[in-house]
Amino acid sequence: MGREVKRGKDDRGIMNVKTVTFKGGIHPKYNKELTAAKPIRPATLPQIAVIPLQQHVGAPCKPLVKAGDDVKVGQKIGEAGGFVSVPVHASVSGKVTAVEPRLHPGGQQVMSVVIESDGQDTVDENVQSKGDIDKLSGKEIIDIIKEAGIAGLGGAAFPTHVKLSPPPDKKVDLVIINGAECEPYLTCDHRLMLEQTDDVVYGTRAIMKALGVSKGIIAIENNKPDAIATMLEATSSYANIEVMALKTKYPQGAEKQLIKAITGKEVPSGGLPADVGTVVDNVGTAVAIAMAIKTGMPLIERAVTVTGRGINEPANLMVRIGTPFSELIDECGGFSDKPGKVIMGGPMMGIAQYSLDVPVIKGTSGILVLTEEEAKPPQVQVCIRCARCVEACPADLLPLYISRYALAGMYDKAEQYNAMDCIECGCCSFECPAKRPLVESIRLAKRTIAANRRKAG
Amino acid sequence: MENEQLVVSSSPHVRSESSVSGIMLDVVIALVPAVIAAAIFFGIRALFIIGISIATAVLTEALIQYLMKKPVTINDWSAVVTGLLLAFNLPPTAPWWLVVIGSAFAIAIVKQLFGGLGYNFLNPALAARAFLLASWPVRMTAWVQPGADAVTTATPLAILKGTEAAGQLPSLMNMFVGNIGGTIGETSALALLIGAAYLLYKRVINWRIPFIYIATVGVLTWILGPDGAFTGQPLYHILGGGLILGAFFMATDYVTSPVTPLGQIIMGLGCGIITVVIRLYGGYPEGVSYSILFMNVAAPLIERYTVPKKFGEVKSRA
Amino acid sequence: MRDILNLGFKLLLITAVAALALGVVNAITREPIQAQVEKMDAQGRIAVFSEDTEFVELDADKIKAMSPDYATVSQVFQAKEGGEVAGYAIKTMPSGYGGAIELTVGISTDGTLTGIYVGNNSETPGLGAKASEPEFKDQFKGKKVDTPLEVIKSGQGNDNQVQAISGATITSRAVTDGVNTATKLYNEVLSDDSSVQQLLVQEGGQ
Amino acid sequence: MNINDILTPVITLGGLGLIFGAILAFASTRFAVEKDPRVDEVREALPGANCGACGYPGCDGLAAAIVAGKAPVNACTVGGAASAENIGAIMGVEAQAGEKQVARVLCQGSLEVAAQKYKYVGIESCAAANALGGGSKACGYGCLGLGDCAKACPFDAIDIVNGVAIVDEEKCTGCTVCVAACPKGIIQMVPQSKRVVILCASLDKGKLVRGYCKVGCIACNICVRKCPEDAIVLENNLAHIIYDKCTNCAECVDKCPTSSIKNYNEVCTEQQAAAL
Amino acid sequence: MKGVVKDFVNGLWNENPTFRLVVGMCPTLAVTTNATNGVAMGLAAAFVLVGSNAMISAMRNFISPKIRMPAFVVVIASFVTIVGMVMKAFLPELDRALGIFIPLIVVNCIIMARAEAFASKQPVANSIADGLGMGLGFTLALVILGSIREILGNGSIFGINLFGASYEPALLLIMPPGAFMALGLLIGLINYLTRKPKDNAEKEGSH
Amino acid sequence: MDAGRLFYIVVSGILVNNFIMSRFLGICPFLGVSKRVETALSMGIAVTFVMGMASVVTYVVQYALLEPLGLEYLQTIAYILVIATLVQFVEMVIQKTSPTLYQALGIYLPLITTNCAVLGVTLLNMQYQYNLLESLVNGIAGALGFTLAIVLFAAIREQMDFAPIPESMKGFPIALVSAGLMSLAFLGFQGLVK
Ligand SMILES: Cc1cc2nc3c(=O)[nH]c(=O)nc-3n(C[C@H](O)[C@H](O)[C@H](O)COP(=O)(O)O)c2cc1C
Ligand SMILES: Cc1cc2nc3c(=O)[nH]c(=O)nc-3n(C[C@H](O)[C@H](O)[C@H](O)COP(=O)(O)O)c2cc1C
Ligand SMILES: Cc1cc2nc3c(=O)[nH]c(=O)nc-3n(C[C@H](O)[C@H](O)[C@H](O)COP(=O)(O)O)c2cc1C
Ligand SMILES: Cc1cc2nc3c(=O)[nH]c(=O)nc-3n(C[C@H](O)[C@H](O)[C@H](O)CO)c2cc1C
Ligand code: SF4
Ligand code: SF4
Ligand code: SF4
Ligand code: SF4
Ligand code: FES
Repeated sequence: MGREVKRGKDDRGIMNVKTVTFKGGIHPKYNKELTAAKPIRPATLPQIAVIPLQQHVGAPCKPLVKAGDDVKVGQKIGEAGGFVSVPVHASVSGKVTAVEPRLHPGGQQVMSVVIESDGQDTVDENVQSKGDIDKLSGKEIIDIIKEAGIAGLGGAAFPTHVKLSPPPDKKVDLVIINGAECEPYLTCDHRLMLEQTDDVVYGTRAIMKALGVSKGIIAIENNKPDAIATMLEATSSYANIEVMALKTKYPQGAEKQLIKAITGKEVPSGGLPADVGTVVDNVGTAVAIAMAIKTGMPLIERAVTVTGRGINEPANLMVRIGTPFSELIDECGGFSDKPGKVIMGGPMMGIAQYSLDVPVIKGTSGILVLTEEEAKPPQVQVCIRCARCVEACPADLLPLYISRYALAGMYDKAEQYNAMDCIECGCCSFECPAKRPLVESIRLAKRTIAANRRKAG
Repeated sequence: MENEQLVVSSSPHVRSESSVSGIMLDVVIALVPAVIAAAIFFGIRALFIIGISIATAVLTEALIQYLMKKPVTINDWSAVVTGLLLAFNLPPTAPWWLVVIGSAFAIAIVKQLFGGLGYNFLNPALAARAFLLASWPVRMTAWVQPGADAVTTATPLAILKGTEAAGQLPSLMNMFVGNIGGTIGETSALALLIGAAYLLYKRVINWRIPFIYIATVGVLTWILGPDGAFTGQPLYHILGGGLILGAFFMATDYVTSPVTPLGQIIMGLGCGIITVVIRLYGGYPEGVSYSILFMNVAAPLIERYTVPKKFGEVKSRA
Repeated sequence: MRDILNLGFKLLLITAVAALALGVVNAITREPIQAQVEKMDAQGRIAVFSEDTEFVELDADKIKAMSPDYATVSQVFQAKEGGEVAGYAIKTMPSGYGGAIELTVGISTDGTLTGIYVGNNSETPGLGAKASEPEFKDQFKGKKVDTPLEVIKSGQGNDNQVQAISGATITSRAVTDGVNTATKLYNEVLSDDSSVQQLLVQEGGQ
Repeated sequence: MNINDILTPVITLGGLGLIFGAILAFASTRFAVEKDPRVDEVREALPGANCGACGYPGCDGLAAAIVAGKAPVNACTVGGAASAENIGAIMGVEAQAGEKQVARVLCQGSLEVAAQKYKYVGIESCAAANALGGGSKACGYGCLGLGDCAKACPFDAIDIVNGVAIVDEEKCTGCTVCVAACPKGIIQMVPQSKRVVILCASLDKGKLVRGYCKVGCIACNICVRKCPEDAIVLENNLAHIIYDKCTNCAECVDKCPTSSIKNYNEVCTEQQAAAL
Repeated sequence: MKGVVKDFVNGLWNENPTFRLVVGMCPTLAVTTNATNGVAMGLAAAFVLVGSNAMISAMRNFISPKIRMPAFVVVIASFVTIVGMVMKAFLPELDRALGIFIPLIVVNCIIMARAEAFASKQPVANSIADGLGMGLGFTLALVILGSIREILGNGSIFGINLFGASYEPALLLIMPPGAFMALGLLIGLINYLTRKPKDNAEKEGSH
Repeated sequence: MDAGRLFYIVVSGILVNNFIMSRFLGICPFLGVSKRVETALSMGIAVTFVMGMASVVTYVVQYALLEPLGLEYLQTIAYILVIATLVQFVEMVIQKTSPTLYQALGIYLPLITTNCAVLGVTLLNMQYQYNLLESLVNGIAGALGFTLAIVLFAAIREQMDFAPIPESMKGFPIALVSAGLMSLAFLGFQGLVK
């Protein structure tokens, strides 16, 4: 039990890199070969960009523009609605045609700024380099990050500046840059590490400086030896930045599991990484920070892996926020067959879409298209108590119990069995030979419990 | 319009390839070496009993599900496993009606009455064995010498226990290969271990229950020897009787053993202790079935009190 | 307080009436129950001898004290027919499958078993409990007391062997052990008149 | 018969009885505990077998549970119907204040008339489906028909007919449990005497509604104009009935172009037909 | 008079203590290794039931609630003791077979339940009818169960061998597990055969 | 004191001759109060308390009162009176002095008075002619056997709540069959104690 620490005995530079991991987890088919070798290329500018005013965890933005206004690339069009909130910026230049509710990849209608591109891609004049990290103070870096609208690119889109401002009673002494990319299919982080290696290091240094931390670790799954090697080389001149190899296993990239693997510490249930003195940020976030400092360009584009057997030409694209999914699919040669499922994100945690009109947002790491065959619902059987879900659960829960209680509407029992500690990684559902809807029902329980708690005050 | 709709469901959107029938089939495959060994040592009669047992189990399952208007799930192979394992627990001399009654009891009363696969709290095959043993003890303890037809013999455990004064302990080699008296499937440790290795390799079962079970029996029988501490014959106890069969194939039955890791360890320990107590001090020469059954009964309670500490659980708030 | 007295009194009344009724019934049934108990007690002895036999009890405690071999002996009677000592009825309690088995062994003065009687036991019905059926117990009739008896499971037995009840070797062995204890007691103690004299309980002897 | 044979038992037992009676009587005053008098009354009405068959620790346990409202009045099988009735009388049926309210599901978008926007694959739970983009119904306000309300209703008063929930007025007790259970918030409590209802909850514009549902309110304002009592108002693209004013004249029912206004009697007959 | 008959039938079947109320389980399970024991136990209990019901009904106005329990206990225990003594005196074999379950009739839930629920509130005639019905209902159940167990577990009924020597009875039926299982399956079967229309069943299921 | 004998009494009471699984004493509460583990456990503890106490007081009644007076035939009535009074008295005291203890234990007490196990154990004590200590040990061991059985059973039943058991078997029938299967598992301890 506990964490396994192994000496990697790979060839070359990776030789002395420790391989670490956590308990539980699964080994799905990674399917990364579809795009792993595809360099990130810029996607065609969208004709119409739909920029939701809420792409992050926290309060929605207040719009700064109205229909008819002209906007330029990088211009702030939505002001942060509170401390836990980030602004949004125009990703194309052109005319605002509407500010209205539009379908968001999350499934709801969300107030969005619709911009008709003029094709010029004129950059806003405020977009100016902010100088060098060494000259900036931590406080300044945080302000830059905040103004650049950076929310975590690893998936949850939590405002990065909030993470970088831990309460004074929590002493943070380690920054982990999450390059695990454990979701099957996705390769955009992998490509970023290969192609924008220096930006990753630069971003890492910025984060460390912002937090006043002297140790940084870039953690990468060992199925990306090229990335490990590249990162090792790039960090060789920074003694305080280490590269660490992770065992290839899902959900290696999940924050708490990552911290456990690297530091051996468990983030307390219901707690934050800062409770164990750690902050975790995605490599994409690091790159975005680097760009914001170096060029002053706020977060208006991100790397997206468009992939799956349902896509003709899977690819990694640098995509402007607000680009509709349909355009990206066309850009990748369209559907190879009748599509069964279109997913934003990876197959383990991604959100299935029913409309292709939804835009890419800050949290869109991938667009995955499954064929009809792949999307066929599995036949659900009764639980045979095989305990595979228990073995797989990285949060050490008993998914079969929580699910059973959730399905019976016994949410108090589900709570007793720690439903709220589920990280919704989906390992349990994946492993279940009876194909039970485990996470699905646990999610239902979590939502209901949370709602009841709110009601109870 | 209808056809173009996309499928929307909650994540994850991919599932592993494992399936209930696949797992059960693996168990059947793992038991094939033991079936072959049974055929070699006990002849065609053993195959005949295995056949009847499986057929009855499957037919009973189908019939009951049909009568209760439930979907018939005999293609999940679980009834086959039950039938096979029950046959393994019968003496080669068992008359056909005994096999039929036992197999029907296992499926109808122990399994389906409680809701079918996944809901029974006792191991069906073992419960049926206990039922048969209690009902027809003479039939159930009529052992024969492998090869030689109808020469009655004693099991090594009965000899160890001293209920069979006249017996001569067979060589360990014979016990390992399976050239001894006993139930159809329990005698050949070799064949069973091949199957067990397959199950472990396929990750159908894990090490906890079987290894701890066998280790407990080994250690305890060694310590509690007949002539004072550490004079026991652990190897005879491990190879004799149904320990290997029980530990790898029956104590590990998913449905009736705890799902929690600590619970599985307790299950192994409990089975081991009870087996030794029954073997050394109880009324029966063999204790594997009863120990597993008793731990089956205890499994729900064990599970209740061994819920793993959740990730990041705060240590006691002192 | 009045309440307490009142309630106590009412209960007193009810219990008193009940006790009265019970006392009466007891007075009526006491004799028959006594007779039944005695009959039950004598059943074994009578079975291995006969209705008309007269039994004189020997001191079993003294016998137990003689040797640990006699630990299971619970009662010993001298059987007299027509005033003559005809033999001994020995009650032993060997441990069977389900606990002690009440066993009465009759030995005649000529050194043969007059029979055995299997009384109260907790053996499994249909198995060990078959020990009380003639098929098993009649095997003992007429066996010589000079050699201990053995249990065999199959095959032709010789004179000092009895066939086990199938599937109940433990019970069979227990019964046979009980018989052997009795024969041993007979051979070593009871066949000698002088030692018997010492064992006679007060009223009978002296 | 010896006189002592009779006297000893009488004196002994009588003595025991006297002593124990006294002890208990003493203890019952000395250790008296205040409790809800109804507990004792209910306890009286129970058979006192203390058999535990009800699942509570004895009759006292059940009595306490019944008074606390945790067990039904008929929980005791031994006592049977008679004791259940008595207990019911003790507990008293809660006085009905005003007229009976019943639950109504404001949607009639069955599978034939309402469009779907995707194929839902998942557990049978409206709440779960609702979390996936509001459920598979194209209308964001429609009944998802996965029966969260039906499962929640303690009186089995809700059925799912053709993908829409329908309340059986006879069984409904007005407990409002279903209102809380519906993730769409489309169950409304209405006085039973009010027969005319607008069975739609969509706040979308009429054009949109027309696109996905044949029986949705398209906010055409006809009913508002036709109602002789001014009992209908249009708000947020949806017509509402002001029940205080409605006289069940059913004028609007005939006029509504999409039949989203219904006389509930009709719904009931349809439901019965469907159930057969 | 009709009421009396109704009370009798009620106990015999509608509210059969074993099959419907499922009380008084210990003797039911313990002594039914054969049909004869079932009859004996049933009748013994029936005697106590009728006697104590009659007695308690007669005294119902005399006993104040506070000492109700001890008073009932004394009445019941007296009848039990009488039964015990009579059996010891005249039916020693049966007495031995039933063992401590004769004195344990005192604590048989049926008897106390009827005393409290019925006899302490109803006139003597009805109480006797009730006691008789319940008692015979109990006897009926014990005989049915005893017969099943004896036939299957011993191949005989009331001691008469049924199938000859070649029949090998299932000994488990006369052992403790057989008692539980036979009764459970029997009640299940009765439920199945006398099932009320679906509605009722569903309600039960939902709890 | 013969420790070996006491040990056998304990093993016999808990495993071999378990009150529920093989002696059939106290089946009604076993079936009735076994729907939840917590309640079952409380019941078990209460039974243990009462059976221990009853074993002692009936011993005193038997050898200090009934035997000297030649009133053995009043055994049943005297025992039940003593037990009933005792239990009721203890219940009242607990209820007054400790409401928490009462909730956990006290409410189970009245249920126990009319329970075969309690009267049964006292009758068995006399039948086996146990001395005072043996009676006490037998009472407590028997009660622990009861507790073990009922707690295991309750855990099984909690799981069974979710099982699609045939309609006519729900409730008592399936509980009885489960108890039967449990008792089948307990058969394994047969012969441990001679
Ligand atoms: C199951 C699971 C898997 C995750 N996998 C990854 C991953 O592979 N890479 C990653 O960067 N973040 C992953 N995350 C998100 C991280 O937990 C964490 O939120 C993120 O690294 C924080 O960085 P950010 O704020 O810059 O996005 C995962 C989260 C979960 C719950
Ligand atoms: C309500 C909330 C408050 C948070 N507060 C902090 C914080 O103060 N400091 C911090 O480092 N991270 C904070 N986080 C970020 C989480 O630690 C985590 O990185 C984020 O939820 C994304 O994780 P994931 O991608 O693994 O899901 C917060 C997250 C949430 C949802
Ligand atoms: C439920 C059951 C009850 C048994 N009862 C007895 C019994 O009463 N007497 C007995 O000698 N053996 C009994 N046995 C069998 C013993 O355990 C043991 O197997 C047997 O005595 C070995 O003897 P055998 O060599 O005659 O088969 C019983 C077995 C079982 C399963
Ligand atoms: C590893 C494993 C072991 C099993 N062992 C048994 C067994 O011992 N007896 C049995 O009846 N079924 C066994 N089964 C089959 C199946 O789980 C069993 O029929 C269920 O208990 C019925 O609900 C086993 C299945 C697996 C996967
Ligand atoms: S229970 Fe939650 S945390 Fe555990 S495996 Fe399932 S989804 Fe992951
Ligand atoms: S993996 Fe599936 S079948 Fe196995 S225990 Fe978990 S829920 Fe049950
Ligand atoms: S939950 Fe209550 S209000 Fe809703 S239908 Fe049922 S009884 Fe009526
Ligand atoms: S009314 Fe609400 S809860 Fe009921 S089925 Fe419709 S959506 Fe679900
Ligand atoms: S009959 Fe024994 S407890 Fe009810």
